[in-house]
Amino acid sequence: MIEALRKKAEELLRSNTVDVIYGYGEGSTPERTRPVFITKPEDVNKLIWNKYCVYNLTTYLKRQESRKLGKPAIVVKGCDAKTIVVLIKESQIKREDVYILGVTCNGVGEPLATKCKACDVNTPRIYDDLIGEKIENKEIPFDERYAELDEYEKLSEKEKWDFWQKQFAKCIKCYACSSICPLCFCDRCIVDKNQPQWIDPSAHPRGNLSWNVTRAYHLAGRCINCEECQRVCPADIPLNLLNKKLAKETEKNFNYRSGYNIDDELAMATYKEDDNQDFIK
Amino acid sequence: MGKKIGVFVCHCGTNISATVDVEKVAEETKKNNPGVSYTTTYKYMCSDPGQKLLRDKIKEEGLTGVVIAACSPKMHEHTFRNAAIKSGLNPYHVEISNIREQCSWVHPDKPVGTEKSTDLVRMMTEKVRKDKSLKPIKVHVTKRALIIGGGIAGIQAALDIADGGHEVIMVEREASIGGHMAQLSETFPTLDCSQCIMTPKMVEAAQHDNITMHTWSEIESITGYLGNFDVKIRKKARSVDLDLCTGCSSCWQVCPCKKIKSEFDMGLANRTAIYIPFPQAIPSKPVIDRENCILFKDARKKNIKPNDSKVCRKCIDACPIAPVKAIDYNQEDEIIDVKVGAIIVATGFRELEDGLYGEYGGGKYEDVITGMQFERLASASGPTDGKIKRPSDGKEPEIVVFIQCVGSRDPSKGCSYCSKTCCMYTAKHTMLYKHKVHHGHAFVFYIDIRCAGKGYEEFSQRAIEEEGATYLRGRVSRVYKKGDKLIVLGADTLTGSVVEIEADMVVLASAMKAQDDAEQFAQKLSIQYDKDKFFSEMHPKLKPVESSSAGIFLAGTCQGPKDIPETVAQAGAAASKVLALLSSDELEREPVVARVDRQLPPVFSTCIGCFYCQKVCPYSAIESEDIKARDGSVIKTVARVNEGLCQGCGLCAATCRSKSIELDGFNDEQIYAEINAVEFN
Amino acid sequence: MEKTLKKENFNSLITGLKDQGYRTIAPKKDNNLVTLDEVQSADEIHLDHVQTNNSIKEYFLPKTEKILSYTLEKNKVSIEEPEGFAVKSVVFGSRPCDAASLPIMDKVFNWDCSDKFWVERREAITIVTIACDKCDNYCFCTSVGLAPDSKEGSDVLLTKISDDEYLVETVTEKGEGLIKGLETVFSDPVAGTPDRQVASVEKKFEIDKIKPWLDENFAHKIWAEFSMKCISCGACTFVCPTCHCFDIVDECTMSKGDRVKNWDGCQFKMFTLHTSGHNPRSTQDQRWRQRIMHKFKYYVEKFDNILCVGCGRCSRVCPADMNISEMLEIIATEENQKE
Amino acid sequence: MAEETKFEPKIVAFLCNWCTYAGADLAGTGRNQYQANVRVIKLPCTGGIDPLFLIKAFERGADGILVSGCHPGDCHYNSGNYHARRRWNVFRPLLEFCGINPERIQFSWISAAEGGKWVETINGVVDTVRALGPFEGYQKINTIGPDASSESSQT
Repeated sequence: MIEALRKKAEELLRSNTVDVIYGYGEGSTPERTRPVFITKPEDVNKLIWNKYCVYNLTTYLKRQESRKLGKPAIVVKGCDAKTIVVLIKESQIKREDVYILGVTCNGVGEPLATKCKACDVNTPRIYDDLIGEKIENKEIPFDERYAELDEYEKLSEKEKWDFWQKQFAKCIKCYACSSICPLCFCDRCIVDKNQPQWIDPSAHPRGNLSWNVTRAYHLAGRCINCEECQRVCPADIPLNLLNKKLAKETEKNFNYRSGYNIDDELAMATYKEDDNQDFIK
Repeated sequence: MGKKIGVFVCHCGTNISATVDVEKVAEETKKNNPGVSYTTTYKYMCSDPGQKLLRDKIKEEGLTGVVIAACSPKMHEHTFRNAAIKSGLNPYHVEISNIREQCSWVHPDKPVGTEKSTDLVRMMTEKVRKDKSLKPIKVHVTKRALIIGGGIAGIQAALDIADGGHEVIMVEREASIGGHMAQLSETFPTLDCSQCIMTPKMVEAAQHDNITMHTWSEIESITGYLGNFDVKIRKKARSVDLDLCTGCSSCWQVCPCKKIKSEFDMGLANRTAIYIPFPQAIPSKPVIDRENCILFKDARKKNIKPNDSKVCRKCIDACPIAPVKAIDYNQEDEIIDVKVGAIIVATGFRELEDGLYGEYGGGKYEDVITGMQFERLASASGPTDGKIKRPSDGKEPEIVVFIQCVGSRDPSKGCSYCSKTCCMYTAKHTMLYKHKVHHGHAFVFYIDIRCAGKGYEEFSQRAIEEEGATYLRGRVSRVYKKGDKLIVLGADTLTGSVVEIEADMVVLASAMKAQDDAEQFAQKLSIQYDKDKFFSEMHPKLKPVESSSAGIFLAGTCQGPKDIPETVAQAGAAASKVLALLSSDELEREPVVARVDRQLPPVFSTCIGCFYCQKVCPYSAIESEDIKARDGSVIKTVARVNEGLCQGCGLCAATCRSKSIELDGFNDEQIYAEINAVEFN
Repeated sequence: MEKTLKKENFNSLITGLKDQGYRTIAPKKDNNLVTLDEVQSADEIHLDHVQTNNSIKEYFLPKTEKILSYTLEKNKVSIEEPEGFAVKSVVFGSRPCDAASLPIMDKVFNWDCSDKFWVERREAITIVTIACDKCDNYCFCTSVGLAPDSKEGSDVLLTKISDDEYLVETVTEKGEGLIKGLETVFSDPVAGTPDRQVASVEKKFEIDKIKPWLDENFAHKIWAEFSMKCISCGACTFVCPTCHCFDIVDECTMSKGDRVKNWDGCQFKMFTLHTSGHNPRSTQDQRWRQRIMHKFKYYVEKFDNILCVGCGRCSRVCPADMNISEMLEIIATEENQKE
Repeated sequence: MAEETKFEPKIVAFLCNWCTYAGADLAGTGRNQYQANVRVIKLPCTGGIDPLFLIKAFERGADGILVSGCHPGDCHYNSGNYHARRRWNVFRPLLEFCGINPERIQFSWISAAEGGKWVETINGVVDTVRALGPFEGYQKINTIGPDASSESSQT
């Protein structure tokens, strides 16, 4: 598979189809990989593919530094590919401006990342080239996909509050969660707006609650659950639980799954007359 | 730098002061609220002396912000803002604190009311500190209206506007104006001949100095906004020069293609390939039906210019116009640009396709016809010269079954709504039939008879009582053919019996549906439409003729089923809205509009161009703007609000994740200040 | 003064400290992380780790701290200064690299003015370090002139000498005072050379090679190449024991507020954004360069110290596997080749 | 017990200008009394209410919040309330997931004609929140100061 990837990458660079390949390379330790940016055909051997390729490289589509390298081909797993669907729908990129090197994937991370446990995109749903043997994508039932939430949803109100307060208290407001997120692409994040300052920038419990809730809310109907926020959090806050909760609500209420269908209307930019209103008096 | 705020607490007689200690509110406000430099109380702030007090104090005290603690802003916000203008203060620095409807009248306990009033006033003084001067938005108005659709709605509106002294451009996609009304025989509830009342209006419109008519034309695109629409009209190639042609009829008399179903006669008669849709057509000049004309067919097959085809040139040869013939086979579509200030959409309806009711033999049996087909049969200018003859064999039908609610009120066929006109026209049909076939018998299957309208109930009663139509309450389950009869199987739910009628002809009161292309058309205009693809009015009660886009109005059945008087009334209403709009050179709009952040380079805007705002905006007021470098390259694409279209709801602002859009008058800082001043902790 | 401390006596140590009014901060395991956190008993202390997730800096320069509060009355502002922020504490079991960061930062916090929050906390907190008995690939203290058993910045240094015993060396008077107050907990060392269990941290580069290269290579292409993968999150600066940038904001309601000091980091795009919209460090290569330059050139020039203790946290935590020692190795190699 | 009965919940209501605000006015015109615990913030449309407003209201000490606008189909701006409803459909469960009792944020459709419903709703919200008691969780984190700084929050 690596060979096929390198060969394709070389071909794309030689034919000037793309200017740069965003891919995975060897990292500091054997258990780590790191993003690499290959601009010369002779460097394609730096590309690797293994179970440690957890990053969602599409985040580099929002970074001016990498965008300056020219038209990219991006190595994406099925989960990462969903990001590109959202980016197109949210006018951040045009389909023709990115070459998608889809890789089939049986799961990454050691131990296996939670996102992989209920994966239904082993083969990306959007790609220009597919690297690796096509894997039949499974249909996973709703409950199973959100099973991770069960133990938290059944907590009492106080237990929930205490659990999250403890988690949010650890937040140091480094914003790694939003920096890594390929869909947190605002030039000026709401937390950086200080006239008025809706979200207190301090890493105290109040500021941390409003930040973490708002971050999650701003990804409602958008997050594709790549879990990068959670992976990078230096304070080990299970941020993805919040995102997943919102994904669940979005699917339950609006029958919408982000990144699955390029023709769907964005869940939070549309409505249906018969949307749920059980809770409205 | 800081604002000097004056707070005026109104007693409202005793309406407020009975349960709110107004003096204390003023005192606390003066003592505690930052920026407040003057407070007073007054018996009746809205009275002339009260307003004078406000005006005087603004000047004397040099106030730059005002809070009136009084009744609901719905009552006197306007009054006090106008008073401020007279003292040279921008009215948007004046806010109302509602301490009457929402405090003194509902909280009898004085200390409680006083405390709440003090809070409410504090919230408003904080908001006022963040208020900014806003200038009314002035929009230039092009004094010309566009009317899309040349049916009765369009014609009525065009005449009203034209009579009001403004130019009207009318666009009709068919070869003649007239629409459905021109097809009708007689009209309920008076049974006057439709043509007799319609044709004069058509002529009047055609001859009106202020009306420019484009038939055989369609809207290519509409851009712009209230007062300033840019319209592209596609004048489809007619193949006949309207200036040269005299409508002498020589051409269509010689046309060899005579077997084309006439759309005007609902397929009950034929027409030629070069034709006028009906004798009273306006313009009464022909058009070549390029689909069916053998010359054009030949040219398409050979891939040559039409004029190079020699298959048939009978019409051009017959054309007496010289030296240049009025017929031009090579004529092409032409796009013309017009600027208008307002638009009336009057694109009408279509009748439900008859094939949809297979169980009634619709589209299968010739003698199962639709309501519109019956109109043509009954029309003196129709294919049978007004004699009721059934299509299959021309026999006079002795028993006719009319089935109501065909399509209407039938969600399984995709229309859950009532088509509103069918009860009346079916009653009319039974009368016309009885007038023409005295010995005939009419049966009507109905669900409910809905005849709400002046003279309507009497009319339908007349059909039953005087004309002897048999009304059966129930639905027809099936119509099938037996010999030359149509067997109608139905239920009479009032007697609980099954009814079987041997009919000679069946007339389906088919539903009124939105035009097939209504959805695409609405998108072209950026107006909203409902689940049935009828165009949506801005407000179902209070703005029934306004579309969701400012400056675009609705008339007639494109908005929903309605009959002629209602259509004419709505057209008149739309016309009066347009006239009001065109009466001034500039429109002034309340400046409560959204604004997308703009900054100096290199930031330009904090907007990142995700265009969620554009997707949620009910008014299509969000445009995209390319911010370009000097070399023309695009630096970033961001949102921009079209002030002409924005109605100030703030949806975009709440949708924007980075808060790069704010609503003037309710901007982020103002709302924040209000919430901040709640000050519970 | 040398003593030994048995692991079984940890509990009496903590209790003893508590009795004397100390708060104890020690490595504690919470889920996947080992963090320096307040502990109540020795059972909570976790020592089987290479490095704590958070650095010791948090206890001297908290991630967020109120520096004053104010009340706004109509035409009057009353200010209240915070008190009680310097809590008498012992940091027990931090690493020598962390301890070494403190004297380095003393310089900047006592430079043009003396930062009372820093200074008072420095006085109130005693540092009992445990020498590293293990390390990982990210550790590079030996490359920046320190060692897994450096005494730099510690008041007391503990070194493992057997599975259940530590050698206790006092480094400062403050440390000595602490030990003296708890004599029963400690034992006298057995004669002979104890078997100090100290990790061996590989030296990755010659620190002397770094500054000369930096002096010459402000515009080198490596800055952009190396930082291409950086996502500007700034996690590196927050976990770093020597990064000390902070931002001051007012958080207020209508009538009262707090002036709050929060960590900030040079890797954020907004860090240097001017009101005008101009940003002197608008791209990541400039910001990455700043981080390296500040640590290995500017701070050296100003305070004669490298602003790095080789703890490796930044590289461990980096979402994109930016590795600082790798960068420094490249620099040292380049400098070598020049000669 | 005496302490408890003394607790008066603080409610912030975000109302749309066209329906619920007018409904509240109507309640006034009809002199329909209700509990005085509510402070109203008027916006053009519920569609313009950002969830940040609600968070900020809690930060400023609200024990409960009411968000109210036009009934579906009645929105002055056609679809503002529909979009708002979508937001609440996700925001409400999110807060609940974080341990905030959903009864503390209530939603209603109250038309300009429903003065009675306004009274009922407000009394309902006040009573519900009174029963829930002060929003202690939030009040605790609203306190800025050394007790809320990183050091103690770690524990």
